[in-house]
Amino acid sequence: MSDSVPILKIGSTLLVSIQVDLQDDTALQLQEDLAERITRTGARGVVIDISGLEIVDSFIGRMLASVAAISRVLDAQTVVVGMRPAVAITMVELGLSLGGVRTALDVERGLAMLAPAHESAESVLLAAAAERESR
Amino acid sequence: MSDSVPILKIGSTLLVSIQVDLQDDTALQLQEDLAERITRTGARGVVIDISGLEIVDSFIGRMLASVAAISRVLDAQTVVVGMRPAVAITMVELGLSLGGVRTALDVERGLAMLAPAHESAESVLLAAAAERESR
Amino acid sequence: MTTAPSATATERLEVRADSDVVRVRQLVRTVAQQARLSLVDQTKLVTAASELARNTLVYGGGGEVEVELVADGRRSGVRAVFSDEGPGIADLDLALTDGWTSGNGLGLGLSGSRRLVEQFSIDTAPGAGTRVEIVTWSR
Amino acid sequence: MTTAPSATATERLEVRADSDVVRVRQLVRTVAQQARLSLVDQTKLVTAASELARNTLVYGGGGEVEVELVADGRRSGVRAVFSDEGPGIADLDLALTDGWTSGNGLGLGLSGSRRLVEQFSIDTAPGAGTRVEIVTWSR
Ligand SMILES: Nc1ncnc2c1ncn2[C@@H]1O[C@H](COP(=O)(O)OP(=O)(O)O)[C@@H](O)[C@H]1O
Ligand SMILES: Nc1ncnc2c1ncn2[C@@H]1O[C@H](COP(=O)(O)OP(=O)(O)O)[C@@H](O)[C@H]1O
Repeated sequence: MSDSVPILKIGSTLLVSIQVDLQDDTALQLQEDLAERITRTGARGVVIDISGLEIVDSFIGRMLASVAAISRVLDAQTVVVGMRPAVAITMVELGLSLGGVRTALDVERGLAMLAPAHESAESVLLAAAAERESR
Repeated sequence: MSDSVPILKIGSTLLVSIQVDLQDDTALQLQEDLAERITRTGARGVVIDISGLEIVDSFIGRMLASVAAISRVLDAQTVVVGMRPAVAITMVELGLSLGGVRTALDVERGLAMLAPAHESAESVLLAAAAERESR
Repeated sequence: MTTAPSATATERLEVRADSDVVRVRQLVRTVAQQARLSLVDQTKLVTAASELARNTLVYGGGGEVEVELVADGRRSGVRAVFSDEGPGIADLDLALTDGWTSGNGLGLGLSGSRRLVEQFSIDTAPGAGTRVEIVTWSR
Repeated sequence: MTTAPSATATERLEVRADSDVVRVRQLVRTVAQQARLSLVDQTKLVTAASELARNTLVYGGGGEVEVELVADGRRSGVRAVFSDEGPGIADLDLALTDGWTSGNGLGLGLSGSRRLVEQFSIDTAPGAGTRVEIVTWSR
């Protein structure tokens, strides 16, 4: 089993940034970790940043769709952000549509999409920056 | 037939907490009991707490979806709360999406989601606590 | 691919009523804990067992379930076999299709439980009953 | 259509674990860059290789992948061969159908990767293992 993917909490949103070439068991572990963290923290949103992913094959695509479905039944919304254009082209040709998955251009827009009215995008981003510094 | 599941009334909301491993006939009985109680009490909301359930298979999943649909036509909203992360993961892999069912993290958020504007979440919770004590 | 796992003790339960389906879940849970499956894998296996035991009852007209703790040297696991002498399944591909039911179900029992376990096999023929075997291994 | 490209060096990787699938992706990426494939063509080829290497592991019970930089005088390209000595594929038309899986997948691995590459061929028979060859050329 390779390293697990870290999950940050920013306001009421969880942020996952996939920086490694994701192997299958790590992807399944991430799915479990996210479900557990949503329940434990009461998060209302999940942003998955895949800008580090060079490919999304059917296994990873299914993981993204499952995370969206799992978080939905746990009352959280998922947004996948940062997909590279070459990845998008390839995914479509492969036959993956990511039907039930919301997408946004980048982390900033993904967070803004999920932030509750009282958490402005700006304050969320400041919190995100602070959290990153403190690691 | 095993024991039936008790239904509490808190303000204008019914609260069902499933604490047992639900057998099929008990699940069907609960569905009937809830329909009857909504009509009799004029309840506007139903919170079903499934934190005690170790699994939700297709039968129980269908029961939850049916309760949501039935209460909707009786002018009440249903919220399913307390789903365990492992249950959420399994349900999605089984192919159950609980499409028409609202979910929340726990009883508190579920009640708050349903409370009419004049019943603040706090007063609802006080009522719930009082009701529990009086049992 | 069939592994030939070395078995320990086999527990057998009759499936004749709704309450037996609950008993099957509990037995499978116990053995899954003995096999040291993760909580998620336990939940998946118990859910699959619940679906299959219900089929044994509803479509097979009742039958039995055998559950055993297995080991292949490296890992431990759980094998469960659901068998009945009911009408059997004429069109297995159809029965394994998501959403297809001949009765009142959601049609997710067979197809869904196949996704929830590691090994899944069905032996059935019209008039010859149905036997479903599932296995999940610890990681 | 088979081209007879002149090969340079062949790299070989075993596929026995999830981590090997990642290694196959990385090797194919490297050779695709050497072959000067466009970024999109690299991405398509690596994605196809990931699908096929996973099949070698999951359905073939493990096997190996050979990757080579090829040239036909005008263009350079990448050839990758995925082979195992697993159960083989009995009904290839079915296996090549979008959405069909005998296991837990989405059923897009074979059909999808065929769309992602320029040349795609399968050699398989029940009991005789499976060999999938793919080639993509620079433009
Ligand atoms: N043990 C069995 N004996 C006979 N038929 C069965 C059995 N199990 C499943 N089937 C058939 O397969 C169909 C699909 O089963 P399943 O996927 O579990 O869905 P559901 O239980 O919702 O009908 C059933 O409707 C039934 O026709
Ligand atoms: N190397 C292989 N050995 C044996 N069977 C295979 C192999 N590759 C693919 N198959 C069969 O073809 C089916 C379809 O494969 P694929 O399109 O990749 O979808 P998936 O991987 O999602 O099942 C598999 O479910 C399996 O039955």
